[in-house]
Amino acid sequence: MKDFGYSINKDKQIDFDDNNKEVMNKVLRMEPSLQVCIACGSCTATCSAGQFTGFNIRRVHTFLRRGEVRFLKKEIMKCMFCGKCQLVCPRGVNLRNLILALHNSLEINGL
Amino acid sequence: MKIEGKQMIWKEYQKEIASDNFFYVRSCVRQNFFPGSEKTFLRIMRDELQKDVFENASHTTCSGIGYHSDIVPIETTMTMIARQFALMTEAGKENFTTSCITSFGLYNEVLETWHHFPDVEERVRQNLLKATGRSFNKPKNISHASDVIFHFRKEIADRGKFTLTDHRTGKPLRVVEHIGCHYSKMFPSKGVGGAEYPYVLAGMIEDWGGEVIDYPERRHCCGFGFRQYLVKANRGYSIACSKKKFESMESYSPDMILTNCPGCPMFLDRWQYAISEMEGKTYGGNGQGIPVLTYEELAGLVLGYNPWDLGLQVHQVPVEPLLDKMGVPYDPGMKFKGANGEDLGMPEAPSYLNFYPETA
Amino acid sequence: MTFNFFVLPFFLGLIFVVFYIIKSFAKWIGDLDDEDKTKFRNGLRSPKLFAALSEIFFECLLHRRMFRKNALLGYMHMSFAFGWFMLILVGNMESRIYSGLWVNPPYYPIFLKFFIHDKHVLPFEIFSVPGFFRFFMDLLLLFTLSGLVLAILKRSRSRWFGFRHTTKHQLTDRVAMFCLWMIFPMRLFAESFTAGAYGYGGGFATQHFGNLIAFLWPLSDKMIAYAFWWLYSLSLGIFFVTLPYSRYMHIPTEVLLVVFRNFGITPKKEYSGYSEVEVFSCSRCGVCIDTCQISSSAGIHTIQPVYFIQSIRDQQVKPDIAMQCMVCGRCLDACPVGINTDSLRIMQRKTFFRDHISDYSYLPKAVQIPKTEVLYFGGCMSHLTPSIIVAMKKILATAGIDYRMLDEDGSICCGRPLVLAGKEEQAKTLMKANIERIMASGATTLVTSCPICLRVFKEDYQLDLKVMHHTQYILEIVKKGMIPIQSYFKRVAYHDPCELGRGCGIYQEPRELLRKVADLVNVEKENNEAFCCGGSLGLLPLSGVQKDQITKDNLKNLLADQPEILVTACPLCKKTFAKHSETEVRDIAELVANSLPAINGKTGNNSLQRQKDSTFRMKAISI
Amino acid sequence: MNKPVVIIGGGIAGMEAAACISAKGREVILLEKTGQLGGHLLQWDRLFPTRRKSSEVLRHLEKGMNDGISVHLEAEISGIENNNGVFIVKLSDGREFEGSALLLSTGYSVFDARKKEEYGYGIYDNVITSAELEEFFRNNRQENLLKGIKSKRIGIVHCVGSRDEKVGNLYCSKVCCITGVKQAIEIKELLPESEIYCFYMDLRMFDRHFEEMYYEAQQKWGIHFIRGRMSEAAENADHTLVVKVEDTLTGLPLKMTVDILILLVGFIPSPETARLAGMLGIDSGEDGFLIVEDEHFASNSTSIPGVFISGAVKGPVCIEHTITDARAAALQVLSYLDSEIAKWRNSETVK
Repeated sequence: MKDFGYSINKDKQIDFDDNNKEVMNKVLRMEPSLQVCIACGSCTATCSAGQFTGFNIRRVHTFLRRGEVRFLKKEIMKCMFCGKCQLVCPRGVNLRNLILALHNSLEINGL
Repeated sequence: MKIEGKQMIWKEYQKEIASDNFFYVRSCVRQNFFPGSEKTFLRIMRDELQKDVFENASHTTCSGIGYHSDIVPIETTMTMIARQFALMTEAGKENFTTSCITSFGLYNEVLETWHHFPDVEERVRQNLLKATGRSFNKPKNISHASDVIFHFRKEIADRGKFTLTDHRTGKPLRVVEHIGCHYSKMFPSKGVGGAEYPYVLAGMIEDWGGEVIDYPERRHCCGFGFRQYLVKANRGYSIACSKKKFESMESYSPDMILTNCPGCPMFLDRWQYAISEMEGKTYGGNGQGIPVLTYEELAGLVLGYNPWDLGLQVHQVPVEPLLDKMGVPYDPGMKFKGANGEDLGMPEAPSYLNFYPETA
Repeated sequence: MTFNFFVLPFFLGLIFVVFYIIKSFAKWIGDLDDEDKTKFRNGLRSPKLFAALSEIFFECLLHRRMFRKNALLGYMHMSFAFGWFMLILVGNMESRIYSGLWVNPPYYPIFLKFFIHDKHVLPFEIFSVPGFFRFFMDLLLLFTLSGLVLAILKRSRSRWFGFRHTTKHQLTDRVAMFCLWMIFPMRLFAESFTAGAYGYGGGFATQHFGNLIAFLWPLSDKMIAYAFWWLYSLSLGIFFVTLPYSRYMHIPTEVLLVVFRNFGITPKKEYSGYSEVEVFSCSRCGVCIDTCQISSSAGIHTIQPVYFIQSIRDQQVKPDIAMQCMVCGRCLDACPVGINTDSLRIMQRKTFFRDHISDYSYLPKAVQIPKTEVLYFGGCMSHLTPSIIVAMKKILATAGIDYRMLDEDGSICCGRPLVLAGKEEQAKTLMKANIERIMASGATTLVTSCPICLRVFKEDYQLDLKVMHHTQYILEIVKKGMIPIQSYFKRVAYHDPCELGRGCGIYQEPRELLRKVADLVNVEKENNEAFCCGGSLGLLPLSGVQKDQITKDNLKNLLADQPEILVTACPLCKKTFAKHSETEVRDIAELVANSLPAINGKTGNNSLQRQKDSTFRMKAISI
Repeated sequence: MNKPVVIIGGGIAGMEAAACISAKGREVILLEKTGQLGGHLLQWDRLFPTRRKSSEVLRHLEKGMNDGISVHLEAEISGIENNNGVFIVKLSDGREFEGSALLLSTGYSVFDARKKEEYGYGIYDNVITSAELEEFFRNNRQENLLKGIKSKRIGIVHCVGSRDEKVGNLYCSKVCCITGVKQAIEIKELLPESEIYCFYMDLRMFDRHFEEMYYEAQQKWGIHFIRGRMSEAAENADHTLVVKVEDTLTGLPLKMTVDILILLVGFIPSPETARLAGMLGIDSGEDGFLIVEDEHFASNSTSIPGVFISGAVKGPVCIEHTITDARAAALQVLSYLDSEIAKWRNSETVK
């Protein structure tokens, strides 16, 4: 393979068709309350970890729902599991279980 | 796909195209990229259609590349464009036709600006007068050379010796049309068929017997984008754009790509080589690429001109497979001979792209 | 004649079960860590042994705790355990005295009436009453049978025994139970038929019963009696063989557990020999099913300790069973065997999340903590109930205490939620970060408003400073007379947060403090019996609806007496109740703060304040 | 003051107003352009949020059509004269009607999705509008619509022709959001295994039970919502569609293939409304909908005494509110006709 001094850029676009929806479906089965998320961001705003780092649980969930799961493992490692997110969620989403379920299904899918 | 739906839209985007007395301005880059094209345009217009196409050797760049690369200020650009108009006026012409899509877009942009800001136009007139002592009238009609060919597509078809069909099977050839971004994306009303479903090339393909392929990334830019290509660090982005299109059109197994912009055929052609060298991937059948032609080259083929006079030998993706399908005769031996038959030497074959295909 | 083939099933079964028990005990004791091993060894040579023996007597034989839960249930267990024990004991005495030998084949006393049926009068029968043993043994047999009758009754009338849900048993358990139930009727029949056939040799029950049979059914003869001896021996034999594989393994294991406990051996964080003993000590009585709110409120009856522990024993723990628990500690409190169900559950959770790596490298490294005497830690949850923090600040300020708030602008989680989820390893980083901060402050007292934090501070942080919940601390300064405290006539109910009550054993301080500022009404389920609010961080998969039900049911319990305010001492409980409670929900700290005169012009900031002005009186404070 | 009331437009507003006015003993002339009363109710299947059959609502409205109302169908209006308070309405077929008051209830038209060229409506095979979907449901022809779909992934695009400067409509059409949610649920009932994706900018669940229906859509039916306006659609060789949208919640462009694309088309003022408003000289706002005399206290009268308006001529509105508005209009017409009260009203009017 020749090197012309530049490479072919990867696409930033979310390709929903090719993305991994298996993890999403597993997690949704394990925690159906995620279905009713309205992405208001209260969880992220109150997040204990969020005040020290860029951890954004709302975005973690959104990425999961788009099948963009490659970077999630690194993200959810930052969760302190304190449960504040759950207390502020206007739709009663069980967010701590999102972290657990995600850990597990990422595990299973070797991601 | 409902063709009648498209036709409805095409009806809405009819533009007036002059049919004679053209003032023709060339592109800065095309004569290096595809040397035969502009020559062929003049040959068709003058020899085939007996039209008056005037050229002035002292016309300059429109500075579009500099403008889009953010190194030429708009007022400078306007003044240079004003000068082109002045040359047209001096030549007693009113129908301005450009070989370059970026110029075409820019001329429209400038005229539109002047329309909304007459004071700017006035200032430019002053600048031009001070700098060159010239003054100008605005053209009555501005069209891109592809508009003109589109306008005469039926005449060309009538005179044509070949059609866009596989002469062995009689099936129409599958053609991808790619429009330069600056043709109608800025001013849909200035392009034949508008911006979403441009008809300028599709019309030629239809009338010359081919089948237009509509594929998902049809709208996407070829990737030239000036800064993207000119700055080496950005070329990864440029090539990614072309690749996106190839991936999207591959499944339709097109016989060729037809273009109307200086940059597009260049990059759609050369990037096929680059991608094959970088990833070993080719998009045509058995290691071949997808031939990329300019509308003049294609018109030339339809009219039965010698492929090597059209400059098809300088394409990176060999066009022989297309010629074979159309049944256009050619002398492989002459491909790399100069105008006076002198040997130009054979290019080194790429590692993956099938450059010397078996020919019929 | 001192042998007959029918004794073999019993005899072999006995040998098998004895060896099995010895083997398991040896293994379990072997599995203890060195510290516990020494405790065990020393225990044997200490008065603790007697304490153990007496507990074994009172609990394993008399089942005192069972009696406390329900008299019928207690009697049933006692009659079985104690009755059988006495049958064996007295039977041995009788046989030994009869044979005059000190050593007998072990089956001899069990089947004595088969081998001897003369009109013997034993030498030195107590008070030389003829046939005393025959009489006494029959009495014991009837006593035991009465237990059997209850046991059968319990199948259909479990509510009489205080059960709403009873355990669904496995096949082995059913087989074992059937044999156990057969043993005593078979013995009755065998002895009665024999007595009947011979016309003498039985006690008051067996003899008369035997005679009756002989009268009604002249055909009955020694052969039928012999058949019953076989059945008797068989049911014993099969019971012994199934025992190790059934719940009845709890009978021997429980004894060892009692010994361990009395020797000061405690549950470990990792699954150990002790845990194994706990697991096998579970009698699957099912008391934990009804105590569990996930059963009573959420209607899930399959995840309670009885099944959970069973799944550990069968080595097929399912995550959803392990996770489906609030770790509120009610079952632990109710377990008649005193198994630490919570620690067992957390141990199992750990096994699932071993490889869940966490990364808290983002935590700020060196932080400047101002030196202070008293350090106040609100905790994550308190930041969602700022009224608690405000109240605490007012109290501390009024008392003129030099304090600093450690998590003024946001807390690093204490780690307890991770521990509860079985991610103890991951929690350590957070703990370390907090410990550094706490120590850096040079404080001598750490006060927290969150029982969840309190528990982990006490159990896992090993801080060498005084860790207190704010209720304790406030009470202390009230007693020192550092704040002028007033009361107003408000009837309040107090909810014991799980982590504060069952978790840290703090029941009295909050109540004592409350009585100083309000009139405390009684609640049906309180102190160690208190319900969980439903907000527990220990629980993971339960749906919102089910959680809400838990909260609502508890509110019914707490608000039965229509208190004006529902008081708790945990931000999480407060937040959880607030969602469903019509009645105002407050933290104790808020009540105290509101009873204080306003500092620098600011007035108390809520309804309590307004009410107060009309109806308050000073209370004499002991200084 | 004793001539009948002429109502132009026999849709929901027109029918209800006619019923109310004639109930008070006033003679009513109801003119309808088409051959049938009912307006858009004739096109819908079931109504949000109760999923009530629209035919049922129509039956209720028809009950109000009593002898006091003379209905004239196929009424193509050629001219209207206003002889200080007496209105002469001429029809193209020569018929003529006189009235003491005029109520304009000519409603709205649905946006022509062809105007959003990049969405490919009328060009790609599987792009349809929400109105067409209602037709499918209405005639139980869903099977025709859904046959031959493999994966059954369906996209629903919000705000088509609404909140869009590019088509000259800056306003929100209000009912599309809830319509999208309703239709998503209906499709899911039909094809439980289908995946449904709604592409929205905001979800404007403005009325009672709407938010609950949205919740149901997520919680019970697992319908997905992606925040981002669709920029363009393209057709694949197999006639499925590639949708391009920015998923604004991840901040990344997103591309997905759907089998069917449903465009939630909004309201535009009906050409008839514009024409008649022109004849009568009623002012219309920048959005093309008609302007009322006072948006709070004279919300059905216009700058011209005796000319009243009601329903969707005033802007996007749901059926429930149209009926309420029609009743309010009836009241204003009646009180105008009672000249005493009319004077009093005018003096009362805030403007």
